This record gives sequence, structure tokens and C-alpha cells, in this order.
Amino acid sequence: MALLEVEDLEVSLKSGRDLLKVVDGISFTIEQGETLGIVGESGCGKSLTALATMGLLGGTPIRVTGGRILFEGQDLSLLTPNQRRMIMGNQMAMIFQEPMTSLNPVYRVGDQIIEALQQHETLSQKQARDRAIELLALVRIPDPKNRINSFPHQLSGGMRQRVMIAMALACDPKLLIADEPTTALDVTVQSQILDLIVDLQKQTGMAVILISHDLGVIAETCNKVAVMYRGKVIEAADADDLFAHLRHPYTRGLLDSIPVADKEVEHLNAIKGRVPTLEEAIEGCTFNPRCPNVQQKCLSSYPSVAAFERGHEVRCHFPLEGNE
Amino acid sequence: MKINKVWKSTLAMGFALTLSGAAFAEGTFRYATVGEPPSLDQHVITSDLATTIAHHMFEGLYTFNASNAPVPLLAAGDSLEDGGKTIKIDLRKDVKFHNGQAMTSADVVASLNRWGEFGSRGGLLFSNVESLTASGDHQITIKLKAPFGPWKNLMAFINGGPAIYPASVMNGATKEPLDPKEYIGTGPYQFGEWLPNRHVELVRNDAYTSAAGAADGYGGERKAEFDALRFIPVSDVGTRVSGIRAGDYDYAESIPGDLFADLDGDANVTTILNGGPIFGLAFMNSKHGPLKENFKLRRAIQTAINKTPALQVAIGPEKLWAANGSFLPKGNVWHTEAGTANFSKGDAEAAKALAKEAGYAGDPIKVMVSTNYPFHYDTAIVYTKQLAQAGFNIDLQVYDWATLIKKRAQPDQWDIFFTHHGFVPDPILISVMNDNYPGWWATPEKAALKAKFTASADPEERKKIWSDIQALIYEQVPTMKTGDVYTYNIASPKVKGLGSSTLIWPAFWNVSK
Amino acid sequence: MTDSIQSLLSVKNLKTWFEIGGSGLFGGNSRALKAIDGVSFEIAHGEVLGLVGESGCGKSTVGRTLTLLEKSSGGEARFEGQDILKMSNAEFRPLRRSIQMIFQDPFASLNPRLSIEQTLSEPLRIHEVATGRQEIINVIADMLTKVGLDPSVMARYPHEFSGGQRQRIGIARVMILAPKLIIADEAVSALDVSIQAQVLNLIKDLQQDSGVSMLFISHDLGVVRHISDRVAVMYLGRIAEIGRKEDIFTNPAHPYTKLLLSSIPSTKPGRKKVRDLGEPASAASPPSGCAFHPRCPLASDICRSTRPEAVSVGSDHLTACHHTDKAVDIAA
Amino acid sequence: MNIAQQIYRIFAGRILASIGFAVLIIVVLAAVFAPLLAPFDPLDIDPISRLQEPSLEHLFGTDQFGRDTYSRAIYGARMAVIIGAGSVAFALLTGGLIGMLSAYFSRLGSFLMRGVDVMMAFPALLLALVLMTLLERSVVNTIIVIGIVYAATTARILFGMTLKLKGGVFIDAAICSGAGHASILFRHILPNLLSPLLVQATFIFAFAQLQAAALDFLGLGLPPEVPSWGNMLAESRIYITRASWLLIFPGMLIIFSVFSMNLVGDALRDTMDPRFKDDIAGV
Amino acid sequence: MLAYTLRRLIAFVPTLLAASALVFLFIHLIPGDPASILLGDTATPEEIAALNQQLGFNEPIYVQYFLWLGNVLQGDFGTSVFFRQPVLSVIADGAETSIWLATMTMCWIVVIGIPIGILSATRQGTWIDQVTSGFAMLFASIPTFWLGLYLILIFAVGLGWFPTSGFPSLSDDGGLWNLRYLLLPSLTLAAPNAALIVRLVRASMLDVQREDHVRTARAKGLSPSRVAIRHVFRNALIAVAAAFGFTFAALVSEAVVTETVFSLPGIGRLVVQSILRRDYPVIQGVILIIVVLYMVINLLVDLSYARLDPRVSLK
Repeated sequence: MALLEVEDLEVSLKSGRDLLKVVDGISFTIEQGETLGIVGESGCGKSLTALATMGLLGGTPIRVTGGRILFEGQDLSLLTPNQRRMIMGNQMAMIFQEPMTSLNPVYRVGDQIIEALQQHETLSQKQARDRAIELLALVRIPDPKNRINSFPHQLSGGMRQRVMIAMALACDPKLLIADEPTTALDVTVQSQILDLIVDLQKQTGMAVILISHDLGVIAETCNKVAVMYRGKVIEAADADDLFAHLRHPYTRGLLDSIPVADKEVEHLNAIKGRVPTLEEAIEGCTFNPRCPNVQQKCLSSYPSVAAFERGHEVRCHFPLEGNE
Repeated sequence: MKINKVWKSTLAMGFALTLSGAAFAEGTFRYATVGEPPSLDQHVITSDLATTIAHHMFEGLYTFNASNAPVPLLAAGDSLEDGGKTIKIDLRKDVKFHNGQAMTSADVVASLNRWGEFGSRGGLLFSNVESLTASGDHQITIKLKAPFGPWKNLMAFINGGPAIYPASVMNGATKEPLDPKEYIGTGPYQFGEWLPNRHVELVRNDAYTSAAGAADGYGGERKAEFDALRFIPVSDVGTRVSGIRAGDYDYAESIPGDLFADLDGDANVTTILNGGPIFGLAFMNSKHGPLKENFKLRRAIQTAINKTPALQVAIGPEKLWAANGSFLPKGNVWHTEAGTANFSKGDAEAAKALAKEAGYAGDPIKVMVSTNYPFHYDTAIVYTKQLAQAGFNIDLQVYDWATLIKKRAQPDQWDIFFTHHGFVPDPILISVMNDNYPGWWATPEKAALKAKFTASADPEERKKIWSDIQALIYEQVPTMKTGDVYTYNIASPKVKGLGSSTLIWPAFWNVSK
Repeated sequence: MTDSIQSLLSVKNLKTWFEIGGSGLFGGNSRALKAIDGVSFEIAHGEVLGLVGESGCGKSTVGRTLTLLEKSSGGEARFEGQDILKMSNAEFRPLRRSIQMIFQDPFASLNPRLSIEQTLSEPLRIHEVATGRQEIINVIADMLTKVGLDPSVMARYPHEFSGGQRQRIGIARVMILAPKLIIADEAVSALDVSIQAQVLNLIKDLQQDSGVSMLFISHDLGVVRHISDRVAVMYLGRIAEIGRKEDIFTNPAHPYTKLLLSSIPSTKPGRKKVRDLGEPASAASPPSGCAFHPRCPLASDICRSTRPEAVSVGSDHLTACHHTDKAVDIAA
Repeated sequence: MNIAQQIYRIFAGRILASIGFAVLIIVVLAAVFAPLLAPFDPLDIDPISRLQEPSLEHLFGTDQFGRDTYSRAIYGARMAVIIGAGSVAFALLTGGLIGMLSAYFSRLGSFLMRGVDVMMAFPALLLALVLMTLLERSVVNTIIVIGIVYAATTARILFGMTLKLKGGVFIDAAICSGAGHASILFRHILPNLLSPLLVQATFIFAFAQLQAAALDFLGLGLPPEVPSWGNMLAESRIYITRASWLLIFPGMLIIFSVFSMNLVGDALRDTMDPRFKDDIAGV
Repeated sequence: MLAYTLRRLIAFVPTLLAASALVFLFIHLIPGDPASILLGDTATPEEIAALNQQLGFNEPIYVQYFLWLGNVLQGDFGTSVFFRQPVLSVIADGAETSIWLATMTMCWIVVIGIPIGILSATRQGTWIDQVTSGFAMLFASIPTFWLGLYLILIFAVGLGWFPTSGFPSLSDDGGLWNLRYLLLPSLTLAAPNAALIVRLVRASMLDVQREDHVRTARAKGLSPSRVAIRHVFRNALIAVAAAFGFTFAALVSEAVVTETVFSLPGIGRLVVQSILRRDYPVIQGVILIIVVLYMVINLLVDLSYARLDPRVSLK
């Protein structure tokens, strides 16, 4: 039994009388100890997938409109909100993109960690506090005994993200969902945080879903990768396999668009056009307006999944040969 | 004890919100006033409200009986000598001030002197006084330059009148009103406290000795039945009425005429008419502007106006007003019809013709009125309309009362202004008789008649001269009377001893509940 | 090193300090935040200088100071020989045509109440580049085509465009004046990867066609490498290292440059770990001596006490480090 | 987008706000066409028919002067619109200019805003009371006195918003294009303030009605002969039991018009530029 | 914090000087004078002038101002022309009423406004939200005097549950029980302000609800009510605190009207009456004290900011 199984998940935004599908039937599984990277440009639905999985869409006009999410074999949609909260923050935890705003500015960081602890475990104030200090030490915050009394604004962005991680780890979750955890951080700090996540995962054996727009971050951290475009996973594979054999023209284009520091190119091979908005209806493959090798078939029908060796899957009528 | 009480009241508040009226001791009389008095010093203050409060504390040598005739109060008796030029007044010997001192002629002389020099109405008498001396411990002697008819009325009129204070208080007193701590009089109630905005409270003077005789008007026996009289400013008239209805007050003054029918028929309310009517006056500027010396134009204005609709609008029920041209009401000794044919003609055409004759060419006539007194304002609105119909160009300016008082002292600021006058027992006290009163009516004709009027001591002759003066007023029109207004007050039916009407100011001795 | 005669812009010892804390009558405890504290560099005609560094290092302030959007606190910046820092706003106004700026946020840099035509015609009118409505419209249409937009978009308002399109409009507004120097402040960092590549290509093409000089400010080393001729690395208000981009990227001299380079995630699977050297200090309370010393594996006493001055470590390659001779290992 | 579309965008799906908007249109129409709609002269005194109950002839009854309350109420709408629009104009022009200039020219601003602080420290009604006693009761003075009070709040709000805008990137962009002060203030900043100003205007309009009524009630507002709803209440408050229609009708008119204006303001705020939502919290 | 408070207090001085000079100028420009009010209808201009001379109102305004200012600095606010009592004791007497009225009103605002605001925000978009928001707006649209008149008519005259008017001191017979006199006035005064607080609490909670840290709180598995109170309302309180400064100013304004309607012996009515009576020393004193109070309350609001929001540092 997989730890988490997402089947045909559909998430829609209610806009006036229309339902716009933001996540359009995606499926993936993740096992204990695995790191799944979900990559894509803004608006592709990657963050909503994470929020839907976690159960945090309440209070927005966005709803899960189809599919199932199974956590340890249990269909989360069948749980009452209270039962769902028992899992949230306990067996399944999440960290977010903006460490600057994701902590409540009016409470000390220690209290915020303690709150997470006491929500799911019966601990005395003293026990909870000791545990919070341990957690801060675990995420390598120097001088945790004093730092526990800091307010969020007294910490740097990197430190705050560490606090967020400590809070997420408070109840030893089986799954950690990290939504763009390093996007707002400087590159030197980013590498520290990524190192930390990788190390903690090894220590605890938890599964991690890492969501990022940065192919480099994904490549360095994850062992499975799903590439999303316009609400659908268009390519999924083991990380090694994916970067060795890019099969979708979008993934190819994405990789070619990145100017890298360790290689010189005169001209970037950019994908043309722009990401279509949700309101724009596209017949056939949704990537067809931007695809360099679009064919007649691409304009009329949406491609189904084509499977390659080692579980490499791609949604393209004309997958690339997959040579570097 | 105290804590227990607080606890109890808190409990009570929770369970029995209906028990509202019982905050005051039974012996406190609660009077909802229209505002606060400027000061209670009777020598210099002419506010009716001040007198309503103060005449329970301060007394003069004389006062009025039910038929408005002067009778002794602190005086025991008097005699005229020297053809009316020397007045000897004997004082009662049993009178004590609130501070415990007995009243002697020294106190009376000091009080009369200050009143004569600084008092509002003192000048009327004292311009005729040659000397004032104590001719014994309990006797004073006033020597006049010439016989002066109205002296006793002036002495009996306590509003702006000669209240008797201890000499110690009078020492150094000037035009500036006395401080509350100097409120020491001889009356049945004495000064308690004055909490600004909250109330003025008088408490019973247990050492009071009353004048002899049965109660008659303000004269005779005075008995303080209440432990305290509390005068509470309730400026909103609706609140005053509601307060009486709900039992929060025992007595409330200055109630609009339009509510009379309702209140008169309400079993929870007693209405008390005032015996002496007040009357509105529209003064004309004799010193400056288009109306100066132009008696014809003034008569044109007078002719244009029909007083009745204004009274209907301003007052309401016919019981409460009279379109009466005589300055003093029917039944009063000073009543006369002289000149009153011109009181309320309401003839626009005749007015137009007169105005044309007077050379009026449509210059604006500045009329000042204050909304602090709604009936002035209502009257002004109606008059303005009538005058406009008669071709006058009226510039109506509405001010607050303080501004109006300031402006009316400046002759170039106005042509007509509205005010009103309280009931007075002697015509000499009517403001238009004062040459310095704004309007500044001081024609030779007036001067001649006024001299004769004050010099005479013969009641019949004085009545005759007064009717000549009234006729002159209708001819020269220094002011227009707007009509008599019988104001009324309301009280809780529990209050006993009020009678069906008040004389001039309500008095609460011999009253209980 | 570029000869100062040919350089278009020569910045010497530039300082920009902000006052923080305290104000009003008794604001005695105000301090200076030294956003830029002695920065020198030159830009030659037709050259692109990349200015790279982490957030808070003062790189944007350099750009804003050179366009007089911030007031400098010291130093000089000679543009074609004239010290622009000494100029009043009014004196500088005619020069604004020559020194133009591209801003980071394509959503905030266009006035939402002005149509594209209004936005683009404003600089033309002010600098009298074109007169008469028809001429102006022609120039604008031309420019829009150059940045890859259809001239018919002229009548539309900013909210009708995507981020990439807006940034193209921003570039059009700058290029329409044919400036001599463009300061591009994080010009592509707000854009999605696929759009970023398009805009970068556009900027690079336009720069090469027009020969305009450029100060390209970015936190992204890849982007900087792609577009620049020379690169300056900033750390806490100072330049740590400056030189030709080949030298900086293949042969970095400053330990900080090395740390930066090894921190960039590459698209090759597998994690190469970097030593945890802590986080940057804040410019409000900079460390003594070399500002990088708390994070530097090579730090010695001199680093803690003395601020290193720039020393030459090769042709046109300067670095501000006391230990240029020592090797440093950044990998964990 | 044309005006009709904008109005549709603001009111579509907001039932209460749409009703409010309709009420306001009715009030404005009543104000404009008062002479046509009023069956009687609002100033015409008729002592014979005073204090009459509402009837077919006098829909809202008559007052103590025998004037037709319905006609006065119609003309009252005219005063409401004049006072509201006047106060809005005064407050926005003076306050807006002070706020904008103060934020833009910081040295001038520290001086001007100090003055605004002084004004703000006076409770609005007390300031109005003192000024109204000082000046004469008149329509213009009432507008000025109410306008001054809201000019201070407007200045504060615009100060904040201008400061925010001034720090905006597109202003930097305009500076870099070489735009001068006047162009930045009036071409770049002002148009961005228009929608928050519109919202502010609706709230000032609404609160000005209440302020004017309070002044009338205290006898320090419009000249008493002017048929305004506040004056009608002030004059007839003693008739609360004797002639209840004299208080109920004008009172309801004030409540409904203020309520409507608030509803419209709310709807405007909801549809407005989200950047400024924080700044206007009702006056 | 002490240093900050001190510095703020010192910064009051110029504002106070400007405000007091302005008041002084304004009220002396008003036509009319205390003497003519005191002496009434029969007084001649000479008498009035003489009394004004005696009271010191004939000096040039600036001389009067500096004399007054000098005395105020020594704690002497002068003597009420009308009451012949020290201004401070006149004000102190009115203050009892006003302070109790304000306290009770604030209690209503907090007790009514805040819970309803929270309810409305947490039920955003439901009929509960629409009804409460609608009523809040309606109450903010009612002229206070009109509301007061009808409350008296219904609850005091009609039902007889409460006294109609006035307020005997708590030291008078009845003690705390006398507070029932303030029940209707405080409700009248609270209605529009509570309505504004409802709207403000709702709006700021909705703003906070959109913030990222609320999502974090929910991600911890906290219950909705805990999130609403501890994470949303607690943070929204920062914006609400600011409103209390404004509410105070609004309260003072509306108290003038309410105290008039209910004939309460408070400061609001005192100042109106004093303006009508041209009792200069009282007007100056009251307005000065209200301005000081306003500034102190704003200072307290700023200080409470620092307590509510650790990001705010007071320097």
C-alpha cells in the first residue's frame, strides 16, 4: 500500500457560473521515504494539488470536484472535518513558500511550535517546551534555548523557514509537503534548507512532496518527478531517467530556457508564446500553441499517457526520442 | 453597610428594571428648568429663572399679594412725610439671615446702596434718591429729590430688585454678580449647592420666621415643606415633558402651547397657568437706519401686521394667548385701550400707501431674531411673510441669543429685533420706558410724559398718564407688542398647594407632595 | 581594466546611506544603514556589466542611486565625464534620456490608469524625441514591433497584458529614447522560466543591435552569466569581486563568489552538498572588518579587524579579500 | 469600459446595494425636480391647517406652521444633496490637495500634516459648533464647517495613499522618463486616487447628512427656515407624541438616504482596486 | 517605552499650543460676550462694558491668551463666568457623567460589536453575515438624537423601565444603582459606534484570514474556532485598536447630542451651553482637556499597538 495515492484529482475554481478546472485529473503515488518533485510554471496547478492533498482549500472559492486522495489506504474525502484535522499537522504536514508571512507575527516562534505539538499530543507545558527546543536544534537553529522566545520578525528568512520545518516535524509526520520552500530565499540559504530537508528525510524516513518551479531544485532533491502543465501531469519519471531522457517538448523547452551558470549559451532556446489563462479554451493538446513540433493530431485530440521503460510516462502524441 | 447597598442595587438592576423613580428622598422637590440661571444675585440679574430659584432664598422689604399690590415682607411698616419726599420704613425685628445673624438697618442700607448703584433696576429709584440713612437699628429713612410714585412697586419687585443681603456680603460688592458662597438671604430656603449642569439645590431654612398674616400671593405666611428644592436643567422640552409623565420630575417649566391640550387631559400631569402673561416685543431702531425718526414708516410696518396668525402659529391653543394691544392685561389696574386700534390692522394696502408716503423705496430692513426662543422665531417668520406681502423688503437674520444681544447694542447692525417681556406690576419697569434700552427711544414727547408719570404719586393720575404714553407708543412705534402669552408649567399631580395659576414666578413655600 | 577615457560610466567610492530609527524633535538615536558603502566600477561603451548578489546586499540601491532615485551620501559617478551625483533633479532631467532604467516588477512599473500609448508617448514628449501625434504613434508602433508586440495593443491598458508582455512594454519605454546606458534592475526575475528566456533573448538582441551599455542587476548567476560581459559580485554594500565573466565563473577569487557558485542547484540529478556557512549579516549591523568573515572558512584575525581593499588578481579582475592566495573548499 | 457597464459590475448580484443605488437616484431626482414634485410651497404658512395628520391632501401631514410636510421633505432632499455634494467637494478639494501635496513634498508635508493633526484633535462636532456660532447659520457655512472636518480625514487618508503610490515603481519609472512634479502628481498619482476618492466621497456624503442633522438639531446648522430634514426634526421634536408624523417621516428619510449611500459606498469599495481597501475604513 | 512615551508627551506641546490658540481666537471672534448674557435684557451697554472690563475681557486677545496660558501652566484654568466656580471643578463635575457614559458605551461597543463582528466574519457570505452586516450599517445610519428620542419615548415614558433623563451623581442617593440613568444614553451612543466596530472587526478579520499564517495555523490541524480567535481575531485586533482612537473622537462628538437629548450633566452639554453663554474660560478649559484626552488616547492606542504587534517597536 502506497503512503499516499492521488487518483484522478480534479480541483476547480468557481468563477461566476463557470467551473474552471485548475487541476484536471492528475494521479500520482508516493511511498514511504520517497521524494516526489512536482514542477511547473505558475498557474499550472501544482500548489493547488498540494493544498487539496493537505485539505487546506477551505475558505477559498476552490473545491475538489473529482478523484480520490488515499492516505495509507484511507479515502480522505470520506472523513469528517474533525477526523481530517487529526491527520493534518500530525501525520501529514506542510511548509509554504513565504517564510516571511507563514508564521503568525504576534506569537513567539516557540509558542507556535508548542501549539502544533499540543494540538495532537498530550504534553505538559514544560514537556512541550523542551520538545520545541529539541526541534529547533534539529533544524539547526543556533542557540535554540533563546531563539524559542524570538518573534518571527526577529529572524531571517532562512531561520523562519527552519522554524516552519520544525513546526511541521513536531508530530513526526509520515508525509511532508513542501510548497516552493526555498523560492523566497537567497541562493546560499536555499541550498542550506534543501540540505536540511534531505537530511531530515533520511533521518526520519518520511515521504516528501517538493513543489517547485525550479528544475534545478527538483533535480537535486527528488527521486521522482512529475512535470505539470495546465492542470495535468505531462511527464513523470524517476529523476535520473527524466533528466537523461526528456520526452515531452514542454519539459525540454523548460530546461532549455534556464540560463545556467556553469555553461555558456549564446541564445536561449525559449518556448514561444505564454502560458494560456484558464479561461482560454484550447482544442486538443493544451501545449499545442507553444509546441515547436505541433502536428495536425495535436490540434484535435488530447494525448493519453504513453508509458516508456522504468515507469517513464508522458502525455504527448509525438514524444521526443529522449536524448540529452 | 455601604457594600451591601451596592450589592443590592446591582441585584435590583438585574431583576427589577421597572423600579425607576425612587432615587430621591421623598422630601426633595425636583424642578426641571429650561436651563441654568446666570447667577442668583437678584440685584444685578434679571433672569426669570434666577428669580424663580432665588426668591426662595432672598427677600426684599416688600412683595406682592395676589392682586399684585405691594405688601410688607421684611418691612414692618412705612410712613411718608414731607409730601411724599421722605420715606421711613420700619423693619421686622425677628428676621435672621441664613448665617444666623439678625437683620438690622445696616444690612438693609448696604443692600439698597449696592442695588441703587449697580442693580439692574436700582437706578430707576435711586436717580431720585437724595439720601438713604439708617434712622435706628430697625428703621431706615429715604429722602427723595421729588415725590416718586412707583417706589414701593420697585421695592417689591424682586427680579433685578432690592434683595436684602448681610452688610458683610455687600462690602465691596459691585456690578459683578455675587459668588455662590455669598448667597446669604433671609428666605424659607437657603442655598445648598450648585453643581454646574447638574442642579441648584436649596435646603430648608429651619430658623425661618415668616411674615405675619395668611398667605396671600407672595405675602403672608411662608412655610418650607420640603427638605430641599432641586432645580435641574433639562434643556430639551420633550425630555421635560417625558420626565413629568414618567415621574422623574415634580415640576417643569416653559412648555410649548401646542402640547397644552394633551397635557391638560393627561391624568399624570397637572397644568398650571401663569397669572401674568408675558408679551413679545419687536423693537425698532430709533437711532440709526431707515426707521430712525420715520414714524410714518414705522406705522406702515405696524399697519401691515395681523398679530393673530403669528400667535396661532407660535403658541397654539387660544386659551394661551390674547391678541391684546394693551401693555398690561385685562383686569390689571394699568389696562388701557389707548392707541390699541392700531395694534393689529393687517392691512397690506394701507401699509403700502403709508410706506410710500413715508418715502420707503424698498431698502432692506434688517430683522434680527433668535431661535433660542421658538416663539420669537415663529412670530418673526409670520411677520416677515406679511411684511413681504405689503411690499417691504425684509432681511431676516437668525442668531443665537448671545449674538443677538451683542448685535442689538450696535445701532448700525439692525432695524428691528424680537424679544419678550415678563409681566411687571408697574409700567415704569417696561423696557421701552428705559431710554438706554436698545432701540433708544428718547423723543421729547416721551421725556415729557415720563417725567410727569414718575413724579406723580396719585394712582388715578398715573393711570391717565400711562394711557397717554401707550397712545404715544402706538403713534411713534418704538416697539410693537406681539400679544399676550399665558405660559404654563406642568407638575406631577402629587404636588399639593400649587393653586391653579402662578402669580409671576412659581413659589414652593406652602407646597408639599 | 577598461581605460577611463573610453568608459561611459565611471563610479568611484559610491556611498548611499539611509537614516533609520529616530525622527522628529528628539530623534537622537538615528543610525545610518550603509546600503552602499564604497562601490567602484566602470562601464565601457557597449558593455554589459552584471551586478550580482543576494537580497539586501545593496545592488538595487546602486541602480537607484545612479538614476538619482536615491540620494547618494558620497563618492562620484561620472557619466560621459559629468558627475551626475552632484546634479540637482532639474539638472539631471535632460540626462535621463541617456540613462534609463528597467524595473523588476512588470505589474507595478506601469501606471494602471494610463494606456500603453500614453505610457510610451510620455518620454517622447518630455524629451521632444518625436512631435505631433502621428509621428509619436509611428515611433511607438515601431518600437512595439521591435519588442515583439503588435502595434494595435497601443490603446489597451496594462491589466490586459501578461507579465511577459508588460515587461516588453517596459523595455519599449526604455528603448524608445535610444539611451546610452540602461540600468536593468532584476529585469527578468519576476517572470516564469519560459517567459524569462524570451525576455532575456529580447534584451540581449536589443542591446547588441543598439550597442547600448548596460548595468544588469540580478540575484541569478545564470542570468548574469548569460547576458553580461563583465560581472561584479556584491556583498553587504561592497563589491567582493569584479572582472570578466569568464574569470568570475571559471576562476573565482573570492570565497563568497565560490560559495555562490556552488550553491546554485544544477539540473543534473543528485545532490552536491554545500557547507552550511550561515546566513548573510544585516546591513543595519554589518560585521567589522571584512563583512564576509563570519561565514568565511578562511577568516583570520585580519579579516575581523580590517576591511580588505580591492586587489588585482589578474587582468581586469579585482577582488576584496585578504586571502586571495589561499584555496577554499566550499563543498560539505 | 463605459459607465453603464461599470455600474453593472458594481451592483450585479448585490441586491441591497442595488436598492440603495435606486433610493439615491430617487433622492437626486426629487432634489432636481422638487418644484415639480412638491404639491405646496414648502415655506407657505397656513395657521388654519396646522398639525394636520397625514391625508390625501397632505401625504405627510402638516407642521406647526401649517406647512405641507411632504413638500418640505421633497425640498429636504434638495438640501440633502446640496449639503452632501458641497461637503464632499469641499473636503475632497481641500483635504485631497493637502494630503497629496503633503505626501509628495515631504518638507511641506510635515508642516501641513501637523496642522491636520491639530484639526483632527478637535472632536468634529465641537469644532463645527464653535465655527457655526462664529459664522452665521447658512448653507454655505454649514457646508464649509462639515467639509473642514472631513477635509482633515481626507487629507490623512490621501496622505497615506499618495505616500504609498509615490513609493510605487511606476512613479520611479515616470521619474526616469523625466516627468516633472506636476506631471507626476496629476497625471500619474491623481488618476490612481480617483476610485478610492469616489468611495471616500460616498462615505463623506453619508456622514455629512448625519452631521448636518446633528447641527440642525442643536440649532447651529442651516438657517431654521430652510426645509432640511434635520431642521424638520429639530423644529418638531416636541411633537413626538402630539404629531408623530413630523418626526417619523424626516427621520426615516435621513436613515434611508444615509443607509443607501453607505450600501453604495460598500459596494464600491468591494469592487475597487484592492490596493487601497485597507486605507478606507469608513470615516 | 518610557522614553517613547515621554517624547510623545513632549510632542503634544506644539499641537496643544496651536490648538489652544485656535480655540481662543475662534471663541473670542464669536459675537457676544459673557457680561451681556449675565446681566440680561435690561443692562445698558455701559454696564456691560464695565462688567467685561472687570472680568478682564476687554484686554486685547493676545494679552488674554498669554495670561490664560500662563495660568493654565500653573494649573489654574480660571473661573467660570457663569457659575462663579473654578473651571476645573465645573469640568470635574461634568466629567463624572461623561466618564461613566463613555465607559458604559465602550462596554456596549466591546460586548456587542466585537462578538457580532467575529460572528459575521467567520460566517462570511452566509445569511447570518448578511443580516448582521446589514443591521450594522443600518444602525450606523441613524441620527443619534432621533434614536435617543424614540428610546426615551418607548422605554422611559411608554414602558417606564428607565428614567427619562438626568444623572444623579453616584455619590448621591442610589449609588451605583444610579447608573441605570445612563443605560439608554449609553445604548444610544453605542449603537452607531458598535455598528462601525462590527464592520471593522469583520473587515479586518477577513483581511487577516487571507494571510499566509492562517493557512499555517490550519495546517497544524487547529480547530476552526481556535484559528478564528487565536490567529485571526488576535491579529485583527491590531487594526481594531487603531479604530478606538477614532471612536473616542466620534464619541465625544455624539455625546454632545446625546447629553442634550437626555439632559445629562456631562461635558458635552456643558460645552454647548458654555458656547451659548459665552463662558470663555469653560469653553477653553473643556476643549483643551478634550484635546489632551484625545492625544493621550491616541498615545495609548499606539502603546497598545506595541503590545498587540511585536513588530512595532517604539523608538
